[in-house]
Amino acid sequence: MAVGDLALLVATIMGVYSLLAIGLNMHWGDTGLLNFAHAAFFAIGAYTSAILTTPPETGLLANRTVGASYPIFVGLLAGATLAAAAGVLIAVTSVRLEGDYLAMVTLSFAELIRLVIHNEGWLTSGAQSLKGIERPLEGSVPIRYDLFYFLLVLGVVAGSYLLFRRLAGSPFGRVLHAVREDEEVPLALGKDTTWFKLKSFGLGAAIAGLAGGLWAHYVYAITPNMFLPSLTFTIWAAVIIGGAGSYLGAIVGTAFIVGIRQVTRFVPSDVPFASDLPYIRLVVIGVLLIAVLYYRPYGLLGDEERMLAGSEEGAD
Amino acid sequence: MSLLEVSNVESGYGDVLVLHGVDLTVEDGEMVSVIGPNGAGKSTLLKTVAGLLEARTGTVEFAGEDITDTPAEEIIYHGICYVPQTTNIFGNLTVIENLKMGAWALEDAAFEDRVERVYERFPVLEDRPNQRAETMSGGQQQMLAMGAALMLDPDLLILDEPSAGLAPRLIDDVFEKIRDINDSGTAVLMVEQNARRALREADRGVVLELGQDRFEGTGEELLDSEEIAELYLGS
Amino acid sequence: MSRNGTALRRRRFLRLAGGASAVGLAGVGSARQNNIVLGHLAPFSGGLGWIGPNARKGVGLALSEVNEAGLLDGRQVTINRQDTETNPQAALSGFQTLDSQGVVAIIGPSSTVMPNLVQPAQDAQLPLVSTMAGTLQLDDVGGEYIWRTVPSDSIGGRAQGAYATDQGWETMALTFKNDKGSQSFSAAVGEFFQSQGGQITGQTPLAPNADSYRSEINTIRNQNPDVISMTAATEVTSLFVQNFRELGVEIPLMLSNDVITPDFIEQMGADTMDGMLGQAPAPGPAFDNFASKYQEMHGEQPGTFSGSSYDAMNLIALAMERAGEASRQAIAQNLRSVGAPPGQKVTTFAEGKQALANGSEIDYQGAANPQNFDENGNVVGPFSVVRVENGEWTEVETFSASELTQDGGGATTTTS
Amino acid sequence: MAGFDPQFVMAAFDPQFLWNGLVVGSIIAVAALGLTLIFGILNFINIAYGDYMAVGAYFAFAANTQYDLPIVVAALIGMVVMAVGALVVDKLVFERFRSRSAIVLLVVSIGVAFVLRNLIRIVWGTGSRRFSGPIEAAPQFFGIRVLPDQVAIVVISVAILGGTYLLLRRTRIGIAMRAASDDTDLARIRGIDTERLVTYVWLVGGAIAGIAGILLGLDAQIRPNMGFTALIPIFAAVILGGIGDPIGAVAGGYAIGITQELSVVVIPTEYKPAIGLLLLIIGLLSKPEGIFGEATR
Repeated sequence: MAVGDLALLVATIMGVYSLLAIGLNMHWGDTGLLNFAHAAFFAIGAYTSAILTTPPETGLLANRTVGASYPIFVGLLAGATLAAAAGVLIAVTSVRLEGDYLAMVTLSFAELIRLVIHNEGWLTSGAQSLKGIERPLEGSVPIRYDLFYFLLVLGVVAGSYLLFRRLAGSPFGRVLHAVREDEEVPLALGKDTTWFKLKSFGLGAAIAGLAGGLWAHYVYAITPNMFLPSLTFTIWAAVIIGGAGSYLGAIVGTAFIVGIRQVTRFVPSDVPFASDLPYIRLVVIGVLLIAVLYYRPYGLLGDEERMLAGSEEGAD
Repeated sequence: MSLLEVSNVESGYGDVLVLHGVDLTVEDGEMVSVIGPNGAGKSTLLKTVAGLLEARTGTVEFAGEDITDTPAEEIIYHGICYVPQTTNIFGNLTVIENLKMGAWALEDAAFEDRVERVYERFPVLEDRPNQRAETMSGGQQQMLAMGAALMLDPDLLILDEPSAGLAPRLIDDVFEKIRDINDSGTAVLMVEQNARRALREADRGVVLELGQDRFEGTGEELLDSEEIAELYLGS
Repeated sequence: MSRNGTALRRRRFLRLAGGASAVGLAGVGSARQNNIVLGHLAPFSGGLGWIGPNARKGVGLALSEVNEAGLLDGRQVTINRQDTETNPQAALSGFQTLDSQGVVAIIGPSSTVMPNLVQPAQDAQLPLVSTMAGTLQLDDVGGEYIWRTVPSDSIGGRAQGAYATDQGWETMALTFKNDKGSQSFSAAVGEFFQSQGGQITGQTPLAPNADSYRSEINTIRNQNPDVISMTAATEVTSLFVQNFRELGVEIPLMLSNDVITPDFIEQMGADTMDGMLGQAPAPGPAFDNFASKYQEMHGEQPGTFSGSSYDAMNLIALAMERAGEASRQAIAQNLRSVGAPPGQKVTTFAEGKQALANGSEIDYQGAANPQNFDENGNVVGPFSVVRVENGEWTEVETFSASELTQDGGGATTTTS
Repeated sequence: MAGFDPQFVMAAFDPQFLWNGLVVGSIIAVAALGLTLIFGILNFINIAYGDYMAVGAYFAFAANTQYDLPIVVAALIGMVVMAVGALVVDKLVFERFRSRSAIVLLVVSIGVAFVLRNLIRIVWGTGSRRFSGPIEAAPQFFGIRVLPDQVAIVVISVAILGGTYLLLRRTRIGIAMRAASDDTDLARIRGIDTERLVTYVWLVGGAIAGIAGILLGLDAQIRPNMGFTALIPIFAAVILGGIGDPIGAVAGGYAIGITQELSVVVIPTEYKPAIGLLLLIIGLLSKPEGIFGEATR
């Protein structure tokens, strides 16, 4: 039984992170936007949903005075919406910037958002965990709850995968690809590229927000430390290793990175350097990131799909 | 043997081929103007000669030497100096610093002598050695660009649209200087939007279209040709 | 500071030595079948990465004693160690990894991640004994599967508040590292100090990665308090104390228990630390004996949470011994009775095993604390206020457990 | 907590805050100078720059406390190690990506940052370290507490800024660096071997990163993520000063350092890190060419 729990937990984490990767792939893989605020969208989704569904706490550390008991799906929806709104707002100010400048601005926005979450305890519980977050339908599902939740996440991942893949292949997606390759071309064809970029940003942020909600309602408690820039970097590594532009690649890349984390947990704790494992793992991810960019610029699966996308565009 | 001999050169950017086999020669002391419509590959041709782009096929020979695959930073040592159309000066550097960079390939000792000669030709530069280059007017910047290129006393000066963006009065100044430079023995290869003017100045003209050289002749011949006038001179 | 290098090398050596023995053990297949596996989930990396090794060494000492005395007719206990990385997600993965490996109990992690583990532990019916989580957020959730061998911050904070009141200080500035644990402790100090009629002049959070706290210290000085209560782990505290001394501030400064170690004085210098105050759980009844064995085994004095980790391991083993079986239920149901009176007072597993074999009830007296669990799985215990004198932490006043708990749970707030 | 309490208004003119700001600003200015030099020629945002600072600080720390060398010698070792280190990283990694886009290089630099930061953690542990030396109350001059270390930081910063200024203004190679930073293609046309310049720039930029990390460690503490957390204000300085403009970067550095330290007068201390973030955002959004400098892109 317990082995199953672990497998389900790891699979659920993979699912939630896959959603993040899918969102980022829309930004980077499809549109060529350097979004480094992904952890913030994830956080906004998580906190929004948690606050809307969890009443204010009581007790000595209860500084959170805002809270409600809306149904969880309302929270999830609001989380995704608010994340999308934040994404569009950030994009409105900065999407015209060149790629690497956009990266710095979005990273700064993400850190600002985290700083606010960390310090505005009346709203978010601040540095304390926002705890007591309910799980949807707990106690009223006929199957094991972890299995149920995994299936829920899996369903969302599958739905998002199909939706985003479809979007990428649609006329909308083709404009995004054109923006990615050379913005002058769609501009010359009379497309309002800024508007397309905003939509891309909003959609990707929305799915990250939804992931945040799903995460919050799974782990009982959330803290600002779950949303550090390193999370954004990790998702980036996943998308690039999987293959920018490929939604399947985004999922595979995520599974790969979450997998390394879990597999290394089975390393006996008494081997030399065992306590340095988290750092060794990050060194390995760093090296892998560089190696993939060098030897397989389009990642594990990116090649194929970009070629596919190219031929589709060519056929029009 | 010609000073510069470009034979059947193909070149371009990334996957896009712009030049589809171009032949071109410049003789010692000659001034040659390349004209043609937008996108004909004029600038691409110059960049390929200057080593900023690689020729896919074909050869570039200069003074009898094959310089086809010579990178840009070595071209100048062969006696070719290239003045691009955009950013042909270092805007953040002062006038004197720009000239120093023009003489990078030179021993320090020779600098003073050369700079005097450039000042003689472009007195406007002597007045403001410590001015930041980008704060100068367009005409002055063009003078500085040419001045810096002349620091090495090259055998061939390549100019990409020297008159672009200048007021008519300044254009006269610029062409006068070019004439001057050519008269003192430096061969000039020039691309110009202002085709009539360029052909009037040049000893010989070459018409480029769709990445191929279509016509060639003396300046007068090309100016007199009705076909050329209709197609390229916008008469 | 130059000692850091040698300490580092020694640690590496021990780790290698430990590795050799573990590999040797894994080779013996039959012995393995009989093994009882316990989980140890602690921060070995991330923000609180420096605590994990202290806990590991405390557990390690108890483990060797338990295995030597023989648990449940000589079955061997092994530890599966998982890193929380001071991060809830990693902690959850670590927890589930331990659950999947069938551990019968987990020696548990810090405040940062505990709230995420409460429900999973209850769902898995897996006893989780934290050796380092003081957060007030856990005050009322334990007693069945959730336990801790360190007192709640609400108790520790009172010691500081009470001492300040005893000194006749009327105003206090609170400052704390802007993280969960420190904020929790600081809130407890302030709450109690106010309940005794004191006044809080301000609360100044300290950003964890700041390059200096000079401006913050100036702000605090401008509040002109009688005493400053400063709560943070070593990193922030060392920079704060450095800046505090450099700025020549003369206000009494009370530090939190994370830094009440000889190492910290040595790191900062005895002169720098002279006269600084701190509070820490008073050593438990078995502390001296524990400390000397610890010194022998690890070549250093016990660090923060070493004692509470030693106690947790002993309590879990004794619970199994009392139940006569190694199961999650057995541990959950016996933890309280082996810890609390009535019963014969014991300080080691061997003593306890003996007493249980003789048919007596036992009352384990820990190294960090008497370890008497209340109905919510919390322990209370005496706290000492200490001051640095001649480069050593010297006890200046001790508050008994009853003094710190007498006027009921939530002290009333008197507005200032 | 904030507000227009007279006490806060008074504090705004407290020269102590100004001095603290000057010290912090000096460190940011030096760090920003190195970053902008590297950016000027290589044209990509090097996220690993902060970790170069940390590596420099840790090598100096090792020399100072593990091998008991005087701090000055240790600092020189840290500088040299990082100068060479920056070059080695370039040869091992960045050089192979030279023809790729700035965006790819930025992502590559994230990988480099992961590797460096975690190697530091593996070698030196995660805790904070200090250079050797006692902690003493700072002497007061005209009511301002001034630490010897702080004076050293300001003096060394000025020396480095001055030295770099002379290098960039008075030497052929320095002028060439600025020229290549302006336009690499034109520099090549002039016959400048830009690959060799890149080597010099990594050496100079790496050394500056190293010393900036050491100064930061001297003023604060040495931590594995010290450079990464300092990166935002440093980038903000570079951007305020106009990317690739050394003088602008230095001006931006002082401006940010002083603003940051003065900010606690009007905003709650916990929002101090927001200053760098906000200035970075405002700087990029309002004037990509910088407030103190000139456009280079």
